[in-house]
Amino acid sequence: MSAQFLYGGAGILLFALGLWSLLVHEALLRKLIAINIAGGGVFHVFIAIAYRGDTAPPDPVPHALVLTGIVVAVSATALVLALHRRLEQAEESAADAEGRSESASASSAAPPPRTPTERTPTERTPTELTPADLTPADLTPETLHPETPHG
Amino acid sequence: MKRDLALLLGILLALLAALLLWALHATLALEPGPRLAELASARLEETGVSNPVTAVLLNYRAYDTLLELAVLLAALLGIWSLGPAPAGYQRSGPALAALVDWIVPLAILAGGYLLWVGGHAPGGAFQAGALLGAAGVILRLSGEPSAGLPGEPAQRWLVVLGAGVFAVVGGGLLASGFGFLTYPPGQAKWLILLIESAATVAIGVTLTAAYVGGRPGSGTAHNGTGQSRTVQR
Amino acid sequence: MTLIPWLLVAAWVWPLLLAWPVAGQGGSWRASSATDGAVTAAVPSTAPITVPSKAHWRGFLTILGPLPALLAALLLPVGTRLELPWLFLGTALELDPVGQVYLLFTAMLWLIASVYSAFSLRTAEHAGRFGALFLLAMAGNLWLIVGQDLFSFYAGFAMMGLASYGLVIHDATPSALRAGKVYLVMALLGEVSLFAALVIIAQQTGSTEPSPEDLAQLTALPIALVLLGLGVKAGLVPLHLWLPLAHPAAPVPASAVLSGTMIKVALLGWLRFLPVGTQALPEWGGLLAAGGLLTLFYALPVGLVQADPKAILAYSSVSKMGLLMLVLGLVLMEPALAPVGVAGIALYAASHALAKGGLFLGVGLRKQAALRPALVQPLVLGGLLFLALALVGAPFTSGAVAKYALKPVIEGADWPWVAAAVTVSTVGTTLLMGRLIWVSAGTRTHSAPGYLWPGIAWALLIALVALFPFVLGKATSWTTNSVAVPLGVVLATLVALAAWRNPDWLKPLIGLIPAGDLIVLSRPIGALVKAFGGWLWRPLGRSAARIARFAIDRYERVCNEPPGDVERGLRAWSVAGALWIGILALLVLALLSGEPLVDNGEASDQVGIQADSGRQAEAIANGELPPD
Amino acid sequence: MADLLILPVLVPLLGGLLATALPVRSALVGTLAALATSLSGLGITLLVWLHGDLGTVLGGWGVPLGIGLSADGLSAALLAMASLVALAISIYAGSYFAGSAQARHFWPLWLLLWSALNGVFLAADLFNLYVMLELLGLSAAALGALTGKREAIAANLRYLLVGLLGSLTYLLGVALLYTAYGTLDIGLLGERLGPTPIAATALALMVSGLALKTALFPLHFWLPPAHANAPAPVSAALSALVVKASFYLILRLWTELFAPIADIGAATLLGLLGAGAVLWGSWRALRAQRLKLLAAYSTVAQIGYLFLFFPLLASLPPGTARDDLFAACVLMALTHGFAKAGFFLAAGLVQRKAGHDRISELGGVAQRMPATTFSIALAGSALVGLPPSGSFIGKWVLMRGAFETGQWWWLPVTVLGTLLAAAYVFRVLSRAFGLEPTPLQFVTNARSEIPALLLAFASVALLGLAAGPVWAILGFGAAPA
Repeated sequence: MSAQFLYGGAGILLFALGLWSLLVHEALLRKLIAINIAGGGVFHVFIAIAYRGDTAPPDPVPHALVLTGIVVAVSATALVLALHRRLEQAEESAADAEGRSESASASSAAPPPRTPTERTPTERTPTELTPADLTPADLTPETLHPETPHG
Repeated sequence: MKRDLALLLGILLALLAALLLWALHATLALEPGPRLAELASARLEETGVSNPVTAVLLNYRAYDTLLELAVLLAALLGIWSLGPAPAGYQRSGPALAALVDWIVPLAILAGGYLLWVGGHAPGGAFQAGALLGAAGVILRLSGEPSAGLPGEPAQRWLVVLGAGVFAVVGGGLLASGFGFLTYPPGQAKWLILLIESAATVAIGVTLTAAYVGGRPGSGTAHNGTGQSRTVQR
Repeated sequence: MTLIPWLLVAAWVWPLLLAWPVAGQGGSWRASSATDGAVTAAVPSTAPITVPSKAHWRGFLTILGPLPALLAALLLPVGTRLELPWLFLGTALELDPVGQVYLLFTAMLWLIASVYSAFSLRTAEHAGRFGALFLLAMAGNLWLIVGQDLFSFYAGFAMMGLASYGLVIHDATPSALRAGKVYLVMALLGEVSLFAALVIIAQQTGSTEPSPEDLAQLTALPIALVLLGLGVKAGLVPLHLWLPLAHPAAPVPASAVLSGTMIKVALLGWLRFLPVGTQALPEWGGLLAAGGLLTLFYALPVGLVQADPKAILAYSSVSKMGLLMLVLGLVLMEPALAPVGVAGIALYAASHALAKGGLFLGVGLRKQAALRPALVQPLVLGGLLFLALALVGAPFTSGAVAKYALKPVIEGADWPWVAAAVTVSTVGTTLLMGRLIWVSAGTRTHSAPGYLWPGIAWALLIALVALFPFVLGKATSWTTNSVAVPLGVVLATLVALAAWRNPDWLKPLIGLIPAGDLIVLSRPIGALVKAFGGWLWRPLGRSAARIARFAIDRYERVCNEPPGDVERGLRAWSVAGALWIGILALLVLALLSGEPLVDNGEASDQVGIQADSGRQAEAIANGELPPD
Repeated sequence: MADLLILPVLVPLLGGLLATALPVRSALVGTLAALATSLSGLGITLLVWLHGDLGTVLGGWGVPLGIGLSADGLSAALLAMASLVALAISIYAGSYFAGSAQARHFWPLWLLLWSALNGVFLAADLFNLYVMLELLGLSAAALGALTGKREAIAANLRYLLVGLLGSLTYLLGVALLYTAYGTLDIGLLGERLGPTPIAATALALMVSGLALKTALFPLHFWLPPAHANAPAPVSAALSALVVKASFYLILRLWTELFAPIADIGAATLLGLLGAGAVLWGSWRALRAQRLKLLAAYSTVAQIGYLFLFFPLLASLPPGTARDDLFAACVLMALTHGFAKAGFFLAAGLVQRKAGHDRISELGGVAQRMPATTFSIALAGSALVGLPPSGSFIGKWVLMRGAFETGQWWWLPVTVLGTLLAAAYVFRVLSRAFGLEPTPLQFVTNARSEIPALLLAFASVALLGLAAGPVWAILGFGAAPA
């Protein structure tokens, strides 16, 4: 009983700590780790309630739920990471474009030659961003410029 | 301002944690009544497997597991929609390459074992799939741009294999009058094994593809820094 | 025979159905300019934009719109009823006595206005849009007349009011857009108050089709809200602001129905949703009567100094609505007058609708009908003169009969001086109509093709108005107003003669009070107050000015500047998170402290967890085991 | 017969898998699967209509062990709405994504999302609901980021994290319930649940997690950027359907499962948040300079109206008056689904044509697309709550209920929200009254304009004129008098 509470209580503490870290820290990777810790805390609670005492076999249902939950968490983590990388690329290319236009306006010299390794993924696949997507709406002050989750 | 908010959050969360601890304590303090455990083990023999967790995952609550495969697939589809895969890593040196040559088959073998053992002991499709995924990750890390995965068409079929076989078996059972995912007695074991095998492959491929991190496609994996390293092993 | 009651449905569904093909007529617009071409080229379009050479036949479908309603008004016996329990939450359509009169004159006027609009606007820009909105407004107007329940009334009212917004701003000129803005704001305020009023009526009477007896139990709030909500539509001073702006701004056929039928709807609503004839409401009745008197006498002088004939007509409508509100107020004060009063109001509304609609159409004809043959324009002017006489209630006209019907109420009222006041107002109205004829006579005509059929339809309307007294009125009623109107005519003639001899004599008065009086007037008054305030209390004035400048500044910023991203702070994780956890904490506290209010049978008996686990064990042991 | 309950989940799932495997044919596969899914959803609605509540337990194990599926009137009503709206979105998407590389990404994710949506409406198991919500959230975020624009990705990244946080909190509530009552089945739990502190804590956790996902003010911060920056069909699905899934769950938990403990104080808190949503969302919509942003804020406001019903429901004893309120709440949710989907689809067409969606510069474009402008007008009047739309009846019953229960303070909120809504809708519509040329045809592109038009029309005419069936399918005898 007390071991069960210890384990489950630790889960709840992990949940709260994960929440705190998620809400306070700015960097996305920290947030991602934090939310995984919070999820781990919830899974802890499930594991704890499966415990049936020393003699009885544990309840398999919460175990199975936790397995399912882990797969869901893995999937979500993968998607968050991919979105994050894509966001960084988009920002890099935006910064690149800015830099290029600045250098072009500063001098009429041709832009510095770019090696293939410098090419950004956006440039590699022009089909990804169709002209219809790059509407002038993006350039209005009204366009939401939401804070990126890490800054 | 920010510090104040963080402090406020800390206090609020501490209160929340205290409340939750109290609730958990109050719940655990009760007499443990009969739960699903007894029922689950009482009917374990009918499920076709002897590992209770596998019984829950693939028989009692197979519907959840099917959807969980769909969640995995959705994440991969989301990753694919964001663009092609980035270039791979530098080709590993000879020592690491030798190690990889040795580890990857072992991981695949261990995956197969875990899949089989899942019927009666801890193990099963997810553990096995995770090992396959790990093998893929190791391949990718060692400089193999495609992480050992086949081309896009085959990869697409492989990632839908798990949920596909699961859903087709369920739908077939529904069509033949048993009800969705209601295995006929006697055939449960083999159907579960079929589903688990398909799921293992699909999970392994999906995890690897998610690690590769972008849409597979002709040439996309070989651009950038990977251009000079297209030599196949 | 059982099909006949469905005419009540067809009356308003048919125009709705017609709106679709009419909207698709596309209208006709002039050959595309260079800029249009550039736009089309820049935006690849699959839609072929072609210029139709002549009016599309679909435009004429508008004329068919009011026919079922007219048939219903003419053929159906009073009391025909049709229950539609599936519509909304149960509605009923019925032709009651007042409704029949309303349906008749409404359908007639819409029919004639439809003919006018179909022919005169067929080659205009966006005829399809105008036609569709015209039909929508028509459907709404007819629906609220045949619908007996609160839902139908409100639905028709809202449909009519909002479709009219499109009619008002149809020309898209700056003045039309401004009129539309004023109209929309006031109409929405009216509609929302009416909505609230109807909800409260439904709640207090427990019925969506309340009888006058049900309505006797209403409290002050719904009565006030009904008066307010419909007062906007009726043009009750000072809620009339939109009316003299919107009616002249709309195209001629739309003005005719706006002024002829749509504002009358307010009276119908009051007759249905106020306890008319069952309960004496001295305070509310007195208030309405006083408001009516104010409206009656306020609009006359303001109308007299207008230069635009349509504005003159709009103010005349305001004044006449004031008369009807006065009568309704008197009826509310003295329920015994209700039977005769209600009939009188309906008759007067009918007479005024036809005459006023005819006057608006006539003003339009005066402006646009062809000069050839030479007889046409004098005939139009003659028609206008006749309609003006009918409107003021000259003997042997429809107006005289209608006025006679109101007489018992006016003379039977507690206030003896009301009769005298009404007589004075008749003289004033005569002067106003004299002014209209004067202005119309001087109108320069710009002839346009296509006014033959509208002219014929208009002639038919005049014939109807001419026949009105002899069909509906007794001989004794024909000579009503035999003093007041001639007096007014004499006065008007004198003024006209003087103005003719010395044209500069009255000039300063014209345009003194612009249409949309109060809105426009408030500006100089504000300036005046500011000047005096500054002189009297300079420091106070200065700070007031500063506050005013600040307020205007803020207002401008709210209206014209794109908003800043005020939610940026909220999107910060720590802020959002603190709010979220705060809500979670409040929720827990509320749930833990609260007593369950809903007693949900056995679920809420205060079993503890102990007992519950026991029951759970029992459940698993007995019933809940899976079937084998 | 009850076995068929799985079909609305299974059909789109299979369709999604097939569309993944056959990327070149994804549009064809997707359209066919959409048609089949819609039919299966409507079929279930019909079965519920004819035979009453349906329920089955998958796997043949019975309730505590297996996962239950059930369809009552509430599920069926939302299922039918989702089937129709999602079908229209699918047809529209076929034309919207035609010839675009995005099509092959859209279809599989869209079908998975639809599967999860139907799954939420049919689930009778708390943990299964968690999995469904995650599938919904993941596929929705992936779809929302489909344009690849920076704003879209940033917004959907936030949406994904918020969604995860919400689901985790919900899951913790489930864990507490399983600890205390030993079952995950909603029906069985309903029998065992009493007014205990644990149940109260679990309810608070679950509702606050779901409120985050359904964007209840002030937790709506993620919604406007996410919904405004997605491709038009996705915006429509997110605003019309996805937020409804978590709202549906809140409604179900609050009024059914936790009815013994959901007391008036907590319900008033939800009502206050709803009132804040109505006022703030409408105000922000009025100030928005972009059409899609306006629509997104309008969603925030409309979600708020749904929560205004909670304190009224909590203060009425079971009976006709309470049934009317419940049905009106559902009716408003359904109407908003149709109207907002129609609005977003039409807004997407305007954006395509104009190359932007700045409201102040839309005049000419609105003139050139009469059917689309008409859709916006119809959907807009449903959002305002003009008769004969479904939200008119919803607001009618809401205001009457506020009077009946003496909670008159919800009245000014509703009235003010309605006025603000009229202001923002007419602000858009008045742009369409220019003197620019109009094309000869009313409909210029049938495949994309007709779905929007039909959705908008349904929100105004279908649900308003014949609201009776909503009462009937919810099992309430007569409509309110």
